[in-house]
Amino acid sequence: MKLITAIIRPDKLNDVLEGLFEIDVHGLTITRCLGHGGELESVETYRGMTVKMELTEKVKIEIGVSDPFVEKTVDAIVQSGRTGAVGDGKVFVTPVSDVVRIRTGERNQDAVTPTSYPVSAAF
Amino acid sequence: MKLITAIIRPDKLNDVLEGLFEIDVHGLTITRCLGHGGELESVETYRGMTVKMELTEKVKIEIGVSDPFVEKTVDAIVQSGRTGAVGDGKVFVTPVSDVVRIRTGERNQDAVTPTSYPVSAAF
Amino acid sequence: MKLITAIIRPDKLNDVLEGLFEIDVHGLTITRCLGHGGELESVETYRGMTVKMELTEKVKIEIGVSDPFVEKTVDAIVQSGRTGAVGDGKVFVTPVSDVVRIRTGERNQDAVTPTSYPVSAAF
Amino acid sequence: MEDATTALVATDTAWLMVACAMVLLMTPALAFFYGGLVRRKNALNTMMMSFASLGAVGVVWAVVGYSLAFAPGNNFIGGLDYAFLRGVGLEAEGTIPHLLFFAFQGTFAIITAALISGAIAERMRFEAYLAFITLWVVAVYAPVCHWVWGGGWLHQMGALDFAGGTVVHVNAGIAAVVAALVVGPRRDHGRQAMLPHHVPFVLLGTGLLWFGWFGFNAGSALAADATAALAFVNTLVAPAAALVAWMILDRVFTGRVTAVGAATGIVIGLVAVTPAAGFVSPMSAIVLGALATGPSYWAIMRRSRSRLDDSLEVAAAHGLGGLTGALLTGVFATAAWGGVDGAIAGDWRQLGVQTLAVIAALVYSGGATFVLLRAIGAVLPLRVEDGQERVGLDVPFHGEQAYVDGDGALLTIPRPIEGRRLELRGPQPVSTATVQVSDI
Amino acid sequence: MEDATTALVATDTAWLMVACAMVLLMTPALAFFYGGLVRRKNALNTMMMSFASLGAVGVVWAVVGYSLAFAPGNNFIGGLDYAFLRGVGLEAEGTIPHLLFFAFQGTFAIITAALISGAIAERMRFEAYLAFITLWVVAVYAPVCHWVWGGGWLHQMGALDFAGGTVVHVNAGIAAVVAALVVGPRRDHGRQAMLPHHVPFVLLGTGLLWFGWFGFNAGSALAADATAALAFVNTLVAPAAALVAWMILDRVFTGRVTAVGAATGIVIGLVAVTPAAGFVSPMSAIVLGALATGPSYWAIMRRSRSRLDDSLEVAAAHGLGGLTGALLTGVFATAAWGGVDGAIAGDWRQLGVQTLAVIAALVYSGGATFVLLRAIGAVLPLRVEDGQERVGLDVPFHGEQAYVDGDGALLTIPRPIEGRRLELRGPQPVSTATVQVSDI
Amino acid sequence: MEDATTALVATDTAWLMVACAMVLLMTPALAFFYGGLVRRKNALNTMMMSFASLGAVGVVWAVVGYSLAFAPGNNFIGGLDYAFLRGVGLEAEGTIPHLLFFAFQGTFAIITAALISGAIAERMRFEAYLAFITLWVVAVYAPVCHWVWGGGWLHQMGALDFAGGTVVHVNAGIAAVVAALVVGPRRDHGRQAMLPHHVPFVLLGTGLLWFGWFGFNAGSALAADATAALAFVNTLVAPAAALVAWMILDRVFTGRVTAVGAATGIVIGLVAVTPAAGFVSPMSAIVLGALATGPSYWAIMRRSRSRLDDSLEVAAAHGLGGLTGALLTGVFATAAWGGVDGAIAGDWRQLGVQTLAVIAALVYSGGATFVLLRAIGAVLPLRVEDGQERVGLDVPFHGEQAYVDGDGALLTIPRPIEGRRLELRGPQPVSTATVQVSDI
Ligand SMILES: Nc1ncnc2c1ncn2[C@@H]1O[C@H](COP(=O)(O)OP(=O)(O)O)[C@@H](O)[C@H]1O
Ligand SMILES: Nc1ncnc2c1ncn2[C@@H]1O[C@H](COP(=O)(O)OP(=O)(O)O)[C@@H](O)[C@H]1O
Ligand SMILES: Nc1ncnc2c1ncn2[C@@H]1O[C@H](COP(=O)(O)OP(=O)(O)O)[C@@H](O)[C@H]1O
Repeated sequence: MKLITAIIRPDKLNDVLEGLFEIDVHGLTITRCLGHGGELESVETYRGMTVKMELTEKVKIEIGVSDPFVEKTVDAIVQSGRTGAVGDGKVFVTPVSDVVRIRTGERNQDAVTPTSYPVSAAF
Repeated sequence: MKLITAIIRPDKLNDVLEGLFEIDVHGLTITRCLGHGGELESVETYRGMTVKMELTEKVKIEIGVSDPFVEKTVDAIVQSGRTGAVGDGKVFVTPVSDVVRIRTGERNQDAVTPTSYPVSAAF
Repeated sequence: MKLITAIIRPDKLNDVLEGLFEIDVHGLTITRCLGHGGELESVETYRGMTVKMELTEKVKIEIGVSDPFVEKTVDAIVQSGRTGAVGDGKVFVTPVSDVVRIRTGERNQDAVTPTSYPVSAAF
Repeated sequence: MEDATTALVATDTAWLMVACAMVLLMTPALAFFYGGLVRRKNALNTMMMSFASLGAVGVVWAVVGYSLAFAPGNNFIGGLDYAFLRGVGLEAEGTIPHLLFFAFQGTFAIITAALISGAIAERMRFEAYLAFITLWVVAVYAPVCHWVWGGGWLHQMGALDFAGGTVVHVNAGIAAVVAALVVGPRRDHGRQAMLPHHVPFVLLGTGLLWFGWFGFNAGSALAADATAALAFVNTLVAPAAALVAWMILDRVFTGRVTAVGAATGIVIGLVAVTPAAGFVSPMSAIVLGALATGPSYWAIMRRSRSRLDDSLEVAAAHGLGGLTGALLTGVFATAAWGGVDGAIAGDWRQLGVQTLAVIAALVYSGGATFVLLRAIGAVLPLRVEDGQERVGLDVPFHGEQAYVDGDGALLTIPRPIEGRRLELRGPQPVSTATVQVSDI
Repeated sequence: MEDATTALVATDTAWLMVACAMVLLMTPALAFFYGGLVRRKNALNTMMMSFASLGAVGVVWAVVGYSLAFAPGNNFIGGLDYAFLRGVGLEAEGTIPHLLFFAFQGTFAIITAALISGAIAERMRFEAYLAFITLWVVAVYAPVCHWVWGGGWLHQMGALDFAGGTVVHVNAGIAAVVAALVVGPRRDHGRQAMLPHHVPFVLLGTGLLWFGWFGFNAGSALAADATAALAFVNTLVAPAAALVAWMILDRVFTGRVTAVGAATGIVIGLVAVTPAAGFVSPMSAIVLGALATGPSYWAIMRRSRSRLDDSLEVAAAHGLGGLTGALLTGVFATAAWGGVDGAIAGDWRQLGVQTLAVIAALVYSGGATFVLLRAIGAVLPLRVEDGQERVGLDVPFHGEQAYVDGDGALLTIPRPIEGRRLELRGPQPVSTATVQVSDI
Repeated sequence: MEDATTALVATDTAWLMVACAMVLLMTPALAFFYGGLVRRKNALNTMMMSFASLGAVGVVWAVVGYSLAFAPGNNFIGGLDYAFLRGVGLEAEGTIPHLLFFAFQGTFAIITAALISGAIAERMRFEAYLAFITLWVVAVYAPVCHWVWGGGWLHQMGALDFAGGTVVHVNAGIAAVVAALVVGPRRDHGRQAMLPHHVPFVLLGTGLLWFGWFGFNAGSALAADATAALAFVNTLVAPAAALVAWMILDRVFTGRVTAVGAATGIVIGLVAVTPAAGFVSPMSAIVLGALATGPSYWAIMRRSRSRLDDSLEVAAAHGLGGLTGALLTGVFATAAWGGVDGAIAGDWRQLGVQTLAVIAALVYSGGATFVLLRAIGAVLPLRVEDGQERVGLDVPFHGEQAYVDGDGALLTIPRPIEGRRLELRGPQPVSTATVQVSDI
């Protein structure tokens, strides 16, 4: 069980979502955030004050996946989120020791493996 | 030492907070986020454009707890955050290798175990 | 490889950023969030309704660093983010099993060690 | 209304056009006042309740409302002579074109109906609301308006209502209470803190309301004369005094001068001076504005702890404010300033008449609103479903959100990539492997 | 324009000042209407396109635009007698000071130019846009205005355009189509859902537009007379009817009454009644307002699926709305209400004239706008770079964001801490260790 | 002020009512202009500083301010004859009701006081601010107003100030500088970038200010005559020119046309034309508007690097803009356009008088404001505590936030669940185990 955390460009979000849906990753959580990296920061001016904006808008995607699917998921993100310019972002994979579904209380792999994914409900 | 990350419904947030306060969990951080899961997405219309909103509003709660309290905390979240309908969310438990309190620089278990919780200050 | 997650005060953000830039940490992601801890909650009033705001505004910083730099980074955050009053926040260090740079697809330590940091571009 | 032999006066026409435009602006202003007070997820629904009144009430007023209020009729209701604006043309009605008088009165009907929406915000079905306000203007507003301004029985008894303390505010206020009771409280009422999502919008609404209210009160003189100027000045000083009084009350009782409170204070000052505007001296208006905050402040502090979920305080602000204003008109009015002598000038009779007018409005409007809502409720559900209330009314009823980032919004019109996705999404065998991933 | 021997009338002066201020307010209102409809990252750019028109067009109108439209000239264009406001003073023009007439017309030019910006929102370079509207007012607006209102050939043929259905709305609408085609669609058009980032701003803009439109239409009577009152009342009832019609269409076709739709409906009602305001009865205005929603509704539903990226529906709302209104003026006008007899009153000739006027505006404005944009495009790039479009136009062109938290914003003026940082940041040897950290 | 024998003129009454309503709207507009410029955490406090002026100054103006400014008195201050509006009725003052004149002047006092709040935004205690503006209107505004408009010494010397360049803008501008110095800079001044949290609100405020300013300037003619029309037209063209000039300056010096800059440019154009509006030709107004941007642009660019934390540039925009306008009035005024001949018309004397008037206002207002603030500071702390400044003034002083989600907001009135929680929260033995969890 792993948690994949990807930082991507906001304007690539819909592409990444489609990339993930295509490989049938449907459980995910996203958060708006700001990032600093190798990108050129933008300069803004307000009434004589010149300001360097060190942070650029980004989106964070968090996806919990079972181990065998980590590769596939990371690949999907990397492919659909790439523009080739500095600032495309990073993917971090971190270990997860436990997962619980709040609705049912199901835990861990148990909570995950046997249930059949409700295709119709998901769309 | 574990980090518990729960994704819940925004309208259950206050219930979950109360549930956590009751078992004396008082340190936590929450973030507004958007989730995609088994929920039916909503359809919106803007001037002839029909749009499927694939993401629903969620709230993420992050709580660092010492190992013996993981169970209790997860249970509290599951119980107070449940509605029974698809979309209640997930709880992820991830390992933490180190914790520091910025105010004092205290570290790790050391930073955690001996200090007495200032009940009056907290409320 | 570790992921450092720090919760700090919003008004210390710029100080912390400068502290990090000084030790040449340039890759990071921040998110606005709300925290509950030992701080006194504020009371607000709306037309006869008295409300306790249990959450205070905070900022979360996430930084992926290679193992030898964890200490240095945590120290920088602790020093630049401290005010000494309750509510300064916490730093969590969590293990990372894999890192990928979306732009290039480079992975892991490989993706990290050899590339020379483009100093001029970054500023 | 009878004397149509007078001639048009250009100045009065100009002034009434301006006043009418100002009153029209009050309904969008109300949309912001109310919209800022609700939670984000209901912002558009709340604003649309005001905006929809511009359409629904605007049209029904032309069709039949105006006629029932102002066409020759009996003591209780006007006739149908003016239905579909028959016979309403550019000839003088007083000193302004009859059509302009119709329009000016129409903007009053529009905002009165919209006022009620504050009581049932965040939970009433939009269709039921539309049906309600349309019928309410015909069945409740038009008759009460006829009583007081259209030559009906209260008019004949000499009730003073310069610009609508009774017709507009008491009328809407009691209807609001009834509507809140019939529709029932929000599911979170008394359990969760439901906070204003956008206080600057409340202030914006307040600023525009005050601006428009000059047209409302001073325009009600129906001429650009000294009476209009008096009403105008009173509309400046009374809310100023009410604002000061409210800030003091707030500071004393909660320790802090809230912005929502300041907005509320201004509105209450405006409401209270409405019936009195052309009848009292400015110093009386200052006192009246300050005094009127008392009952409303008390009511708002109590209401939030009660079971009555008059969500945006229509009853306390408009109902009670209008009532206080109407009664104080009977106290402060003097013949010297254009009214008749009231209690302070030594004649208590006027106070009696004012009280009667208020009671009549309370009883009739309360009763008729109840019957109307029950009747509509028998045909259409009045109330949204629980799930809709939970996610907010904006998406289920309007298919929109007030503030959108566009994250995760996918176009559903056919296009290359969409075609590919649609195909993926038909029912298909699902391997357990796939399931593992997506089903965590 | 010729008869300057009449005397000033104070009432008309007062009314026109008010009307002119109201029309001026429409341009900021448009900024909010448009600004709310775009994505957050382009909010300021979109608003600035309207605000900039207040400056650029305001000045060019005084310098030469007014003269070309209204100075004595030939059938197609005015002369230069009034350039730099020479000879435009406080003497009476009709019954109001000539300068006031100039100002009133100026506010029309300003908003007409600003209307076009909706078609090229989110992708046109700001400098190119400024050049475009400045020249457009001189080369397109002034002549068309001269034809219809300045004594030109359409005026002589008897075309009816009370307040600008053809001059303002058809004119801006076709220019919008051409501009959208020449500048090209946004890169995300048809691929991504581009949602309005702030619907309450759209409603705010709508409310203020409606308010201002009373000045626009009723002010166009140029006097505070019965005609003004008629135009005024029609400006109240037509949009009310259009709003109701739009809500019904929305409910029937999409199942939900959208707020953006309601705003659009109101604007279309206002647009459609503009040419007719002083010529038709209020009941006709109600019908006209309701009818006009049909074509525009249909066009908006189709447009979003087409390749034409008229981003904020200028053509469908203003172009088509104005066209429908102009033609329906030929249908509903009657001599009894101040116009000439139209089709319903039995005379089809006026409909022919109206059609001709619309066609003339379409052809000339379309063609001239095309030439103008091509000419500007030969000198300046019309379109932003791809990267700028991706991050939004606010930061690259205005150096600002609409809504800012200030996170990560560092002052760059010299100060102690900054000095320290600057020194850090010069080129310096980078150890691999450092690299390891920062380069993850 | 002396001649009260003239008769009421209905047209002037109508126009002044409208103008007064428009000026009133400027104060809420200012609330948005200023509110958008501050950081989110101080948005309500900043807005409330303007709104509170509507109450506090509105009332004190009726009680004593008006009398000190306009009642018969000596050369330096009016008497107390009109205190509590004694003797201020509906009789004619000029051609309008005396009360209406009082109200019109009241709206000027209200906004002048509110203007100052921009200089001490984000750090002054609300109570101290309320005390300050209330006393300032009595001790500073009323006398200066008396000098220029109430028959005082500057009036007698022939100083020209059509609508308040000196009385309103120079006066508020210098008071702003003094207030910023006495209260001291914000703790983050010069250390952190403090960015406008909501630029669209700045634009909204600007649009509404411009609209209201027509009432401010053209209303100051106190009649609907040709002078009013001239002032009106100048209020259209001068800010248009200033906007163009500012956009050019911005483009040249920072490379980008900022929206905050555009808003600032418009306001400076409006400020600068205020003293000149009824005295100069429109072409002069265009030049004046454009010229006036120079000094203010320069001052704003310098100020942000200085130690003077005049946070929202009151001095640069209003003080300097008003000063430039007042002096240029002495340059551009001509007898032909209703003023007296100024420098360009060959008479330099008027420029001397203008300079003297400005200096007098600077000296008196600066000095008296200083004394006043020191006096208040001796009784009440002027400045918020450091911690309050850090978290923002909205919660500590108003108990509210501008934009709320409601996350983590718990009701504190007694209710079942609350009861349970309260009991939990009393002092109780805390096991270390508990501590482990909660104390990470
Ligand atoms: N070490 C890091 N830890 C956390 N987030 C990072 C890190 N490095 C980069 N990021 C995130 O990824 C974004 C893009 O990184 P950047 O270095 O600019 O581009 P690239 O990955 O294309 O080299 C940053 O804006 C930031 O949000
Ligand atoms: N694999 C996952 N990784 C991260 N977040 C998830 C994942 N699955 C679900 N979520 C989050 O949990 C929310 C609810 O999940 P969903 O599958 O809709 O409901 P349920 O848990 O009731 O089956 C989602 O909106 C999303 O935010
Ligand atoms: N156990 C925890 N898990 C997650 N976040 C925490 C935890 N404890 C504290 N925080 C975050 O740190 C912030 C400050 O913590 P607090 O206990 O108030 O202050 P201090 O660290 O100075 O004792 C909180 O507002 C919260 O956002």
